[in-house]
Amino acid sequence: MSQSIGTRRQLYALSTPAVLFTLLLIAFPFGYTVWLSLHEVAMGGTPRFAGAGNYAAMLRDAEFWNGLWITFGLYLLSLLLQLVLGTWVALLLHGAKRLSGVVRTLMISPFVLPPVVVGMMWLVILDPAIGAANWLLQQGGLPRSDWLASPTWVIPTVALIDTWQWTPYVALIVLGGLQSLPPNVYEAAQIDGASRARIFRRITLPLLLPTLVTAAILRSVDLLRFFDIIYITTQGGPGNASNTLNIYGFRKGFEFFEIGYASALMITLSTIVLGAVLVMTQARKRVAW
Amino acid sequence: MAAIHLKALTKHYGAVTVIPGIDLEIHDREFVVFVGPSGCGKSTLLRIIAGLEPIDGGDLYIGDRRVNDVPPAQRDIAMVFQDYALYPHMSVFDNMAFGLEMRNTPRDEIARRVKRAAEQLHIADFLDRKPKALSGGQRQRVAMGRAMVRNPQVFLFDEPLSNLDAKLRGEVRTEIKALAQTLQTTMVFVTHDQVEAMTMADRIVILKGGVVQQVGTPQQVYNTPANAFVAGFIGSPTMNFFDARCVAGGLRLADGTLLPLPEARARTLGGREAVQLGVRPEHLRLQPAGPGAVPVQVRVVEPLGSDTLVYADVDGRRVVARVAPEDTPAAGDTVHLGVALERAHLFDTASGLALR
Amino acid sequence: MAAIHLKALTKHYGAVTVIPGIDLEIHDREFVVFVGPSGCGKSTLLRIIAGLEPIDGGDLYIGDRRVNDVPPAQRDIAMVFQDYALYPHMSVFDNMAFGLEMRNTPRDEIARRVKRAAEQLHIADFLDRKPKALSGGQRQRVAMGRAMVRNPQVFLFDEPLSNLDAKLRGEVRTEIKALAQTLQTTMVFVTHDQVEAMTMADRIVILKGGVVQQVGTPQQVYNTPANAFVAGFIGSPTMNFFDARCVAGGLRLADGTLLPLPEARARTLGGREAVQLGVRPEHLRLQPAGPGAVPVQVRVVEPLGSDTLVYADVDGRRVVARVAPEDTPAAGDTVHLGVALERAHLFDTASGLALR
Amino acid sequence: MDERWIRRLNTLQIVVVAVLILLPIAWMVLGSFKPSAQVTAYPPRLFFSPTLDNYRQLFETTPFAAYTWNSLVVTVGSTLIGLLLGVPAAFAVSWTRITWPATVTLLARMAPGTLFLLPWYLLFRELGMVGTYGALILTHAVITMPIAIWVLLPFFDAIPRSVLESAQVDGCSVPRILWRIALPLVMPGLVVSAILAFVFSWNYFLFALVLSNGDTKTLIAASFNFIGEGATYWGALMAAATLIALPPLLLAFVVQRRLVAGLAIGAVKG
Amino acid sequence: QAAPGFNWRKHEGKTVTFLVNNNPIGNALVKLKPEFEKLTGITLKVDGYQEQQMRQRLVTVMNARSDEVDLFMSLPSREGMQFAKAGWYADLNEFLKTAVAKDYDLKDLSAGMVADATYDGKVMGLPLNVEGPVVFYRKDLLQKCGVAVPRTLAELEAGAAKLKACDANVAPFVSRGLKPAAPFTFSVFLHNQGGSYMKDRKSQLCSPAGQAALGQYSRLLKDFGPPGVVNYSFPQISALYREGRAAMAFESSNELRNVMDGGARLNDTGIMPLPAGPGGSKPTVIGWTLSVSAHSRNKEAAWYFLQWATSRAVQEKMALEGIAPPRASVASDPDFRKWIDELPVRREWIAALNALSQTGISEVGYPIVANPASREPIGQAISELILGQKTVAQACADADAALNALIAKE
Ligand SMILES: Nc1ncnc2c1ncn2[C@@H]1O[C@H](COP(=O)(O)OP(=O)(O)OP(=O)(O)O)[C@@H](O)[C@H]1O
Ligand SMILES: Nc1ncnc2c1ncn2[C@@H]1O[C@H](COP(=O)(O)OP(=O)(O)OP(=O)(O)O)[C@@H](O)[C@H]1O
Ligand SMILES: [Mg+2]
Ligand SMILES: [Mg+2]
Repeated sequence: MSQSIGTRRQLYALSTPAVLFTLLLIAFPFGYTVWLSLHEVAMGGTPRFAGAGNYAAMLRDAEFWNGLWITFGLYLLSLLLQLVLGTWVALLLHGAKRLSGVVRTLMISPFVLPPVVVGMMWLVILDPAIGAANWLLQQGGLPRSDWLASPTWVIPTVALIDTWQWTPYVALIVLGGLQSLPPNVYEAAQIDGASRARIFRRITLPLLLPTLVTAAILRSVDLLRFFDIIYITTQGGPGNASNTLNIYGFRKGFEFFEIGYASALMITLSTIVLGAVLVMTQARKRVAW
Repeated sequence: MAAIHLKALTKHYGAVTVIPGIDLEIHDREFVVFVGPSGCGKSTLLRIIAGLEPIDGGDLYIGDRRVNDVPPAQRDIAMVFQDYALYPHMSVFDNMAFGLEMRNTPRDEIARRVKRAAEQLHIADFLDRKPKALSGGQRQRVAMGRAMVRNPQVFLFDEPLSNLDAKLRGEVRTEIKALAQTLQTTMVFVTHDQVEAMTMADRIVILKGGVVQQVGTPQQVYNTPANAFVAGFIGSPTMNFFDARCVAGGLRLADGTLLPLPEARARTLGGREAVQLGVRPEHLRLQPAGPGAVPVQVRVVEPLGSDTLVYADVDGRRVVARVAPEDTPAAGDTVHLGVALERAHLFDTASGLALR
Repeated sequence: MAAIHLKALTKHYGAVTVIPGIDLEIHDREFVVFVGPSGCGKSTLLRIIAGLEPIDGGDLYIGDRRVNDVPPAQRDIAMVFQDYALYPHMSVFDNMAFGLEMRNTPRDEIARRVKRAAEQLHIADFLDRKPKALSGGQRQRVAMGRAMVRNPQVFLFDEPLSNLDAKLRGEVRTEIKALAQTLQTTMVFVTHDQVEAMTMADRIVILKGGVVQQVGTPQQVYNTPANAFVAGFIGSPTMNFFDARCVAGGLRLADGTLLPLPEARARTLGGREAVQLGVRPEHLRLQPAGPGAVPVQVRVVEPLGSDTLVYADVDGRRVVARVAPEDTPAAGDTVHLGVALERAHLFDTASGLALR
Repeated sequence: MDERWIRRLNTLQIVVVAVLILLPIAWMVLGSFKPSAQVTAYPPRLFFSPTLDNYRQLFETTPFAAYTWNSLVVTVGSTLIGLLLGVPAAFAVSWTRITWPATVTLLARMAPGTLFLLPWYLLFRELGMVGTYGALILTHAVITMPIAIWVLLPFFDAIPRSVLESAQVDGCSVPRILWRIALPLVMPGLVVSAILAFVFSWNYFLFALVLSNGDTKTLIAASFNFIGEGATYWGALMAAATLIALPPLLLAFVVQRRLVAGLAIGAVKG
Repeated sequence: QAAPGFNWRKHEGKTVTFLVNNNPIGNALVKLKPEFEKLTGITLKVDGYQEQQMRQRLVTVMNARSDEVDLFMSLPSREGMQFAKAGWYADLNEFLKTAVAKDYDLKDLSAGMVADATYDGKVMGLPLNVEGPVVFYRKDLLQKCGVAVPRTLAELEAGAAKLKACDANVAPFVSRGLKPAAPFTFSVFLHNQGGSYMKDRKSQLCSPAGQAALGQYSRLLKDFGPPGVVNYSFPQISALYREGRAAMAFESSNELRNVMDGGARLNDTGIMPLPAGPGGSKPTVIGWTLSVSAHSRNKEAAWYFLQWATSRAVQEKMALEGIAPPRASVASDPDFRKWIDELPVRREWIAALNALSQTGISEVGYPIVANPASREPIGQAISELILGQKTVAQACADADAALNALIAKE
């Protein structure tokens, strides 16, 4: 954009190793999986070329479409929750400069926990019969809930668990963004007579947008491939109410050993994620200042 | 109703005392210009008035209200920041409109005002651009425009024209004056430009190290500076100072030249032995050799077009005379400088106070 | 060896053409000042010379080397940025030392040079502070000092003194000139200050919309401006322009006043019907009523101390005369302005070119 | 509204958030001191006689120290590589505003992790690296690097261009600008990205599943071992989780001062 | 039929890698590793993972035809046919003829289980344990509510109804509702109802017996199970029962330890096979087998471990850890008997397991190569019925359609 050619060359030299490293490591896996997805693979036998057969089968597979909608629903719900709450928590932390280090550290602790533990933990807490969550609800005189066992509530519940775990992560990223905003702009806004709420809406939020999009990108790549929590708690159930594409693909591949079809699912999912990321990187350019 | 009153106001940054204690009254609808050397606390004062800096001691009143603890947003002030502080994510239009929007001005009224200010400042072509895509002077004009569209109790301008060319600066100066007349608002203006200070101010406040040296109309501070600092600071090129001994019949300069002093002036010396003689460059004239003329060798000649500056050394000090371009001597020439003593100033050597 | 040569150089920002094609030669060791209205491309040119902006067309030579593709770090240039661009995380000392460090200057040599520059710029007291804790002018001086410690092939200064008071500015100006003389380096200087331009430049380059209007010594551009734009831009207050019709025996102004024109001047008109007459404020004088005197009503009087500016309207245009403070009329007075026609300039109405 | 009330309201909100975040964590930590059967007790037991049995069991049945060491080697290694490759890339992407290199590095995060298992196993077997730290560090760097890049991008974006340019004029090569100018200015960002990269690598188990062997198995891969038909060791699982979470939390605590430092920017004009 | 010149130390100095499931069976075996190494001089490298992870690793390693793993555990009832077809198991017949120790008694191992791991006449694995779903029930609660220990499925259902009316805080009956896990317990209902999964290569869920089983199983869970039972698998079931919140739990025999953890259920629990139905009592019995990888480069050394692990001496020791032995002779081991007699519940447990071994079959899901995939529609139908989303007829029809397609693909 605005560097001389010499400078530009030096800058390319800085980003090349990262790109090369990635390409070196992922070229083969992607190529191999694409290849597999074009074959019918029986375990132990020789793969038979099937053209787009796996993909065609996928488009006819009701479970695929079900998984697609679940994936998108869970994705949008979780992303929205996490961005909103993450920004809120970041603003709180940003404002509370004197908060003790221990509390500050503990507040980001959920995403430090291993996903398997988070899953198991919530499995117990949310058990409709003997879980602490329903016990608390009952103490509060509220109706119990079936949480993960209800086909209607399983996705919101999983989204809540994920939000509990990953909101601090978003908050951490947003907090960083908050700290690198130009301070003099706030003085100008105060002079211009803007209230707190309006400063937030008109100054902080737009200035923060690139950071928020970044957080959204980082969350999207994980959320669209939603796996751990569901795998540990419901394995796609009840019924297939939480059978995300990634869960479905995994089970096809590693539990039912349909490797060709699973590869097609994985390639499709990767393409979807790539699409989402591309859309968001464009958005990121749009909101840059 | 929008007079500004600073009472024994003090300000420190950590261990650094920037304002050791200032008392100042700015009247309603007055146009006050702050001048002073770089780092003397002008911006700090503006920021204190705006409410952006906490006060360490004393009181600040705007109108009748003590505003020490009033947040900036409630002070109804418009300000041009020395570093512009434009909103990087907003277009020029939005930058200028923001303050009005915050005050719920109707859309069309905003558009009208922004357009007018943009035309006055010659930035109407850039209304859709982000600040990033503007030149330094254009940014400064946006900052200016942001204040000019408003109708606040007080305007604060922190060197708002420093990056504009002379012509544009002249135009904008006129617009600001017109604004001051139309809106009848109190204005506080910081500038390093002598012309700006002299032409715009109702009163000039000269600061040094956070301390007020003199407050007065432009004519007062120019013609009757309170002390040598003010005399040296106001006027460009700067006033020439000579050490002089008081002798019978006048002042004797270090090189022996005797300048005859009128009886009335001599009385102000109050029996001092030595004084400082201050002479503005335009009050030194080239004249033929003779009594009262100081012979000097010309060091540097700076033709400015409209006049020419002639530099020479007298008694180890550089002096400068402003002469008509036609009279220009060449560097190395020996010329004789006459002093228009009736226009010269006398200062106490120790305190620097004007003797009058 | 450090001449700078711009050949048919062009530059766009997206759809905006900033430099439509410039040819310019800056000689080795020359002190060149760029002036021009805000937004005319001065900073862009400096940035191109520094290598910070890619060139869209044409060539740039520094010395004998085509540097179109040479990164800034290898051009051996020192630059003062219009927005300072100080390193926020470094102390003033480190800010100034950084460029020397990068060139592996020995520690003690760095300390020596930084200290000297800091003293010249009166920032020796702040060497340990971070830029954030400095006033605007102090920051600008640090930016200046960062360049002054260096000994590069070329110095580029982008309005380096705009935030300094007149006195300091005068001092620093002197230091820069001394530096230019000591280091014998090529210097390119952007300023809006007429005095700076006139006093420092070997040659002045006047730009408008990225196009060179005139290149010449200060005297040349002041006394023989190439066109009406240059004439209007150089000089402060700005030159007065009158529409005039060429009649036998002289020029007739719109209000009917006939100004007698010497035979020699009249010949330069080349039979034109109408021309523009340009008269600098100091070449308008108050005179008694009589032939060749334009009667005007005084609108505004601006006493600057050393002189007084008198504004009046002639034929719908504002004119300004610079008069001695003693002669000051009052606003509303009717006075007669005489034109020093031998000093006046004539321009072609359509092209603006000077007629000479 | 009064400043004081705003502050109180803030405090209240922080308390609410902290409780919501910390309640489950407290439940987990308490669980690690309960006998397994009591972890799932109903109603939940607040009062119990704490036991260290779970921790004892942990250290007796699993080579916990060895796994911790493996995790540390892999995580520190991949975090360093991630930062080493990612920081310059983020800097370049931010400066040029050309985003595709950053997008490319994210590719590995766009595919389900399981996609890589077999191909990488084949690849690293070919290289004779299965079961070595090297394979784990390299594959984990594919996770850490894009995080470092993307988290740092907004921080680099916040550095005024002219500061970088002035360093160029001062004779600084681009890599040196990164080192001397940009990095100090994005220190808080570096800290955030280092923490995040560390956590992600620390908690990632899928690649270790096939690329490590018994000797290089990571802590997180081992943590699954407490769940299973026939014996779900709830207490031990909670104890393991507590211990596993400790190193990243310690890291976060040690550097948290830096997290709130804010950028030093603000000393430039325009 | 001991091989002549068999020498335990023949492969001294070699290393074999054992991909082990970190379940109690694998753990008990691994505990004895020093004895094996001392006996043979072979180094045993243990690579342990939780079940799903182990499977994931195994699939990767075997698909890569890697020799990294020499020995692994698998469930013939689930993946045996698939692995055999893929050629991952080494044929053990040759070793059984030529390389067995004198005292190794193949016949003593449960014949059914060996048969389950035999494909095309080739023995591809030998059993490490026996297990199967059994009913854990609360004697005290049944008594309190006046419910006799059920002897038929109908009585079970009636008893559940009585329990429900008697104590609202306790779930009368609980078993697996989680889709992938449910076929394990459901199979017993199907078989006891007199049904079977497949006849003439057609899925039989809509047969009267199939519908009866689906209906009954889902009814029991829906009406008498705890809320959220649709997500229940072993961890929740054990916890629920242990907490005294279930009167009857139909769960794997392996869960004994979990259920007894904390000691609350030690004295009020009875254990029995699932009561008989119209089709009699055909309990499910399965077990983990140990196999040698076809890609191993140390097949014989690996076989040595396999042989050692399935030997009577070792299985006796594992039995003392609570691993139900696939060897009949272990039952008479005095140490084991003593262990059994320590607690009454252990006695009932081993009795139930004996019943399983004697009458049980190993069919869980469809006897086709894609057995794991075949479990999906079964679980799906059960989930839908528990959630009340379909009628039995609809659910079985949908499942049959999916399953017939799957069968047809073979
Ligand atoms: N990114 C951009 N996109 C479009 N136009 C731009 C961009 N950057 C600069 N310009 C325009 O280029 C022109 C030249 O800018 P430059 O900064 O060189 O002006 P300048 O002569 O230094 O002005 P000033 O005296 O105000 O600093 C200006 O009119 C500016 O609006
Ligand atoms: N954070 C700080 N810590 C210490 N000293 C400070 C800090 N901020 C400002 N100062 C000092 O306070 C003094 C007043 O600064 P101020 O910005 O008001 O000066 P100014 O009169 O506006 O100067 P200029 O004309 O250069 O803009 C300066 O000497 C400056 O160095
Ligand atoms: Mg200032
Ligand atoms: Mg500029």
